Amino acid sequence: MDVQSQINLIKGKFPNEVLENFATGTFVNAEKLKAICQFCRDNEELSMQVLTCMTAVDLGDHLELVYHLISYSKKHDLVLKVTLPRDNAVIDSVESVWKTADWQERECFDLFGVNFKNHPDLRRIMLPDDWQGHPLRKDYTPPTEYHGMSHTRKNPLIPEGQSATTENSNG
Amino acid sequence: MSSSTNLTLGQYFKNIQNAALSTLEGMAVTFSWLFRRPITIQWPDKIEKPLEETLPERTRGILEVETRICTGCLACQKACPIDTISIDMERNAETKERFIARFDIDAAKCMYCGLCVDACPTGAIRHTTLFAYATDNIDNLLLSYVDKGEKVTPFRPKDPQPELRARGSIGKNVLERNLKSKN
Amino acid sequence: MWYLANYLEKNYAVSINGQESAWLIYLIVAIASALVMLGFASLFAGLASFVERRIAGRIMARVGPNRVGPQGLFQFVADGLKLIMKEDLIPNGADRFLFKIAPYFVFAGMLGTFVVLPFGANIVAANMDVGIFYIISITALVVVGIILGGWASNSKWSMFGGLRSAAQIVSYEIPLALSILVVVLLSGSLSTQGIISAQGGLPWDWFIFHSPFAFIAFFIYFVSALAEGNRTPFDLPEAESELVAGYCTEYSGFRFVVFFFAEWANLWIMSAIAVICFLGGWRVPFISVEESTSSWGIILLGLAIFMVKTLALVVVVIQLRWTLPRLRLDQMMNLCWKYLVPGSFVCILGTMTWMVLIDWNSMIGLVLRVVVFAGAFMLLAYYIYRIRFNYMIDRDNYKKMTGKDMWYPPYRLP
Amino acid sequence: MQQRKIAMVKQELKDLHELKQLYQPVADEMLVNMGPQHPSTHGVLNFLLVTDGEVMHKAVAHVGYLHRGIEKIGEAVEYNGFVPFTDRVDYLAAMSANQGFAMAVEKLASIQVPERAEYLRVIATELNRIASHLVANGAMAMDIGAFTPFVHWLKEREFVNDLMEELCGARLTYNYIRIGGVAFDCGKELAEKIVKWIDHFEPMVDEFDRLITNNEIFVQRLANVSPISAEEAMSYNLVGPNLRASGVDWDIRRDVPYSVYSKFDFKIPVGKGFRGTVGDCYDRFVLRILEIRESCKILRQALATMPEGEIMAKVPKTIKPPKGEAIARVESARGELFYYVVSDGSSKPLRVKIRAGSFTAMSIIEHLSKGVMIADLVAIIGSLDVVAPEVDR
Repeated sequence: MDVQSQINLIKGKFPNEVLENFATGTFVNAEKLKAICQFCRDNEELSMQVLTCMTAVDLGDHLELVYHLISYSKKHDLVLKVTLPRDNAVIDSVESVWKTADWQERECFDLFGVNFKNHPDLRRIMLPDDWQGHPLRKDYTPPTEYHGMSHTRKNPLIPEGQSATTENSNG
Repeated sequence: MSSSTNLTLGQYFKNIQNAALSTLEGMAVTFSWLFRRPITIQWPDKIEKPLEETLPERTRGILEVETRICTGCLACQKACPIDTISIDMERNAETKERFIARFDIDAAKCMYCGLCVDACPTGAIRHTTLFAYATDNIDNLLLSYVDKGEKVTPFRPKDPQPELRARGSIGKNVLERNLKSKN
Repeated sequence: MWYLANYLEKNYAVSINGQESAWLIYLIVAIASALVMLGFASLFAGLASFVERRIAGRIMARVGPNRVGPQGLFQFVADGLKLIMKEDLIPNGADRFLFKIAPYFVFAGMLGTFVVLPFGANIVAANMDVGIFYIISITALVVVGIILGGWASNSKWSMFGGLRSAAQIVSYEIPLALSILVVVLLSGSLSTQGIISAQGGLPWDWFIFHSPFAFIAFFIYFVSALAEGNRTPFDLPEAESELVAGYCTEYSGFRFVVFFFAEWANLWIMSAIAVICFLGGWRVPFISVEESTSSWGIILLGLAIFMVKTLALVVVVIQLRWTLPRLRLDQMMNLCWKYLVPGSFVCILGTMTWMVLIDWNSMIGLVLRVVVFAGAFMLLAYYIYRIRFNYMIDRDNYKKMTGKDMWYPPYRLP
Repeated sequence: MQQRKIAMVKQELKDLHELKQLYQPVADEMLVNMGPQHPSTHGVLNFLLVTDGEVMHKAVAHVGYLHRGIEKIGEAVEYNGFVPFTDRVDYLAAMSANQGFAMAVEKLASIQVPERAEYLRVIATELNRIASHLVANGAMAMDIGAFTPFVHWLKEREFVNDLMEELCGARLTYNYIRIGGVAFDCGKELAEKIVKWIDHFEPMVDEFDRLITNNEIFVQRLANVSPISAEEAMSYNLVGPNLRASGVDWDIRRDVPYSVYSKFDFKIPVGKGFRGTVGDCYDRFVLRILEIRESCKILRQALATMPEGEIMAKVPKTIKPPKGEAIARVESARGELFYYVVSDGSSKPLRVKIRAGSFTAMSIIEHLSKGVMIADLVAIIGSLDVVAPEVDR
C-alpha cells in the first residue's frame, strides 16, 4: 500500500490534522500525534506494528520531530513529521503505543531538550544528569571542562609561536 | 535436571541420559584438541621474522612521507577528517619558488582511515606496517618528516623519478629519533 | 609413619631423665609426617596449578605459561612470590578478625584430610580405623572457612558467593557420604587401608566393577566430590562471570594464595579418595595383601600405581573444567536432591541385594564383575573413537588452509 | 503474645509464596551495583539490581558511559570523512555500519555503485557478520561458564581478521567502503584463501554444536529463560536475531532487498523453540549459529559469481548532495541498522541519525528482569548481544 493511499486513509480519520505531505510521509499536527499513532497501529490496513526510529532535527528556526513507522506484515513504511518551536518544545509521549519510544524519547529529551508529557521516566540517558545544555542543538557550545576536569589537550601540530590550544571539537 | 516440578519418570531418565551423553561428547571434543597445533604467535621473541615483514601489503600502520616525491599540494591535509596532518609551505620572496618548511603528523590523533593515502596524487604519503610504538610521553608520537630549518623543494611530476627509500624505513627512523630525543 | 614410630621406639627407647620417652618420639614423628604432608600438598598444589594452565592452554589451542623456568615449571613459584609480595588489604567495614582467619579454616580442612590418605602399603600418616568417616567430617571445615570469607569481606558479591557455597557443599556432603557407604558395605571396614586391602589388583577386582550399582555409585561420588571442591560445573561460589570472584573477591596477597592453595590441593584429595574407594588404591596385580608389605620394591610399585591412577583422575577433573558450563543455583540444588541422593539410595540397596545374592569370590560373582568391566571398557572405547573422529574431521582442511599439518601431540611442548 | 507470633509466622509463609509469584517487595531488598566494571556486561554498561537474595525484582540500566557524540561529529565532518566514524559506531560489525551510511548518501546524491563493488561489499559484510556472531556467541557461552568455546570462536575470528586485513588493510575498523564503491579489489588468490577458510570453518561449527550447543547443562541454563513474545519484540522494536528468535520472519536482506542480495539464495532462520519456548535465550543462541551457516553459503555463491569490472563509481572529490533527506536500512549482525541523513546542500550533513539494534535490545532488559536470577540476567544480556558502543553512539 503506497504512501499516498496511507495518507488518504489517515486524512479520512483525522481530516484537519494532516498538514502538507512530502515524498515519504506527511506533516502532522503536534497535539493529535498520539491519536494518529494509535490509529496507525490499530488499523488493519495500516497495521504499523513498529516505530523504527523517532528522532529530532534542528532546522535553525524550529525543531522537527521525525517518526519512522514500518509494518512487517504489510511490508510498507511511513514517515510522520511534527514541527515544534525551539524554546519549549512539548509533545505527548507515544510510549503507550510502542514501548520502544520510552528510550528513544529519553534520548531525544537528553540531546535536543524536547519535553514529553506523561512519559514514565523522563531523565537523561546519555549524558550525566547534571549536564547543562542539549548537545545536538545547533546553538550548543561544547564546554571545555567538566567538574574542573579539562578535556582539551594542547594541539602539538601547532608550533609554540601560533595560536593557543584548540578544543578537540571534532577530534 | 529441569527444574519444573511436574517431571515425568521418562523425562527424568531422559535428562540423565542427555547429560551423560552430551558431557561425554564434550569431553571427546576437548580431548581431541589436545592433539592439535596451537596457533599462538609468540611475539616478539619466539618468531622467525619480525612481524612487520609478515603483515599483508595493505596493512595500515603509522603514516610515513617520502618527501622526495611530495609535491606539496596539501591534498592529504584537506582529506584528513580530523586535521592530523599539518604542512607549512613557505615562499622564497625573490626566487618565487615554494618549499616545504614543516610536515607534521600527530600519530596519537590519527585513526588510520587511509583517506589521506587515497588523496595523494604521487603516493608520497603511505602506510607502513609498523604498529608497536608505545611511548610513555604522548609528544613522542608527533612525527615530523621535515627537520627544523631544512628546506624541501616540492617534486614536480615532470622531474626524473628519484630513487625512493624502502617502505617503513623512514617511519622507523623518525620514531627512533623521537624516542631518543624527547624523553 | 606409625610403623616408623614403633621401629624407633624399640631400638632407641632411651629414657630421658627417667620418664618413658615413647610419647616424645610419637610427637616428633607426628610433626615430621605433618611437615612431609604439608610439603607434598604445597608442591602438588603448585604443580597442579601449572599443569592445569598448560592443559587448559592446549585445550584452547594456545600455549599456556612457558617462560618462567624450563618450559614454565617455576610458574607457580613466581605466582606465589608475586601474591606474597602483594599487599593483602582488608576492606573497610570488614569484620577484621573473621576476615583474617577465614582462609586458615579452609586450609586446615584441606590439610586435615591428608592425614588419612595412604600413599603405599604402609605409607600413611595415621592409619585410623575410622579413616573415611574422618575425611567426610573434616571437609565440613572448608565450608565454614568459605562462609566466613564471604560474610566477613563486607561486599555484596562475596556474600552471594559465600551463601552459594554454603548451600552447595553442605547439601553435596550427603550423596558423597552415601556413595562411600556403598564402598564401606563392600569392604566391611572404615579405614582407608582396610578398604584398599579388601580390593584386588586386577581391574575386575576393584569395587567399581563389583556391580552396575557400584559403577553408578562411583559417578555419584565423582560428581559430588566436584561440588565439594568447587570445581566446574559447580564453581558457583567463585563464578567469575557473575560474582566477579565470589567469596574471594576482596582477598588479595597471601590470603588469596591460601584460598587457591586449598582449591588445587583439593584436586589431589578428590581423586585420591576415588582411587582408594573405587579403583583399588595401591594394590599391585597378582600380589596378595600380605606380600604387598614384604619388600620396599613392591611398596614403591604400589605407590607408583596409586600415583598414576590419581593423576589420571586429576587430568579428567581438569579437562572437565574446560568443557562444561556452570550450573545455576537452583539447578545445582535440584541435581543434588532429585538425582544424586535418590540415586545413591538405589545404589546402596542394589549393592546390598547384589552382595546377598552373589558372593564376591564365587564364579558367578567373578563373571559378573568381568561383564561390568567389559561394559566400562566399551564405554572407554566409544570415547576414544569419538576423540579420533573429532580429530580426523579437521585434519585435511587445516592442512589445506595453513599448509602446516595439524598433528601436535601434548608431549611436544611449543 | 502467642497469637502475634503465629500470625507473624503465617505471614512469613504467605510472603514467601507471594514473593515468588507477585514479587511484592515485602522482603527487604538489596541494591547491588552490577557494572560498569563487571566481567559480563559486554563493555561499559551499568545495572542497578534491586534484588532479594538471588532473585531480582528490577534491573535499572544506566548507559552513556561510551557516548562519543558521533551524531554531533557527523555535522562537523564531510561526507567522505564521516565513513571512518561509522566504523566506530559498532566496531564488531563495522562493515554494515559503513554500508548503511554509504547507501544513504548514494541515495541522496543518486550515485550508481558498480556491480563488482556491490559483490565486494556483500563479501566483506558477510565475513564481518560471521566474525560478529562468533564474538556474540562466544561471550555468551563464557558468561554461562564455558570458557573453551569462547577462545576457539575467537581463534576462528582471528582467521577472519587476517582475511579482512588482506582485503581492506585493517582488522576491526575497516573504512573499506567509500561512497560510490569500495576502496580495494579482491584478487584471485585472496578469494581462494577465503574459500579454503570456509571449508575449514563449516565442520568446526558442527564441532562447536557437539561441544556446547547440545550440552545438557548449557541447554538447561538457557531454555525457557526470559522468552520474548512476538508482540513484545515488535513493541520494543527488537531487530535482527533477537526479533527472528521470537518468531517474526523479518530480514532486511530479503524483505527490503538492497545491494545484490536478491541474486543469492539463502534461508532466513526463524526461532521455533528448539529446546524450550519460542524466543528464549536458547533460541537466540542457536539462531546466530544458523545465521553463520547461511552467511557461509552466501559467501560461497558471492565469491563464485563475482563479475569483473569497476570497483568505484565516478565521484567528485568533495560530495555535495542536493538538499533533502534519505534513509537506509542495512541488516547488520545485530539487526536492522537504520540511517537517516538530512543534507542542506553543503559538503557537511545537516543531521545524521543512526538507530542501532543494541539500543532497543538494551531497553527490553529492564522489562525482562522481573523475578529473574542474577545468573540469568547475565545470560539475557549475552543472548541479546548488547554491545556498549552501539547503545551509546
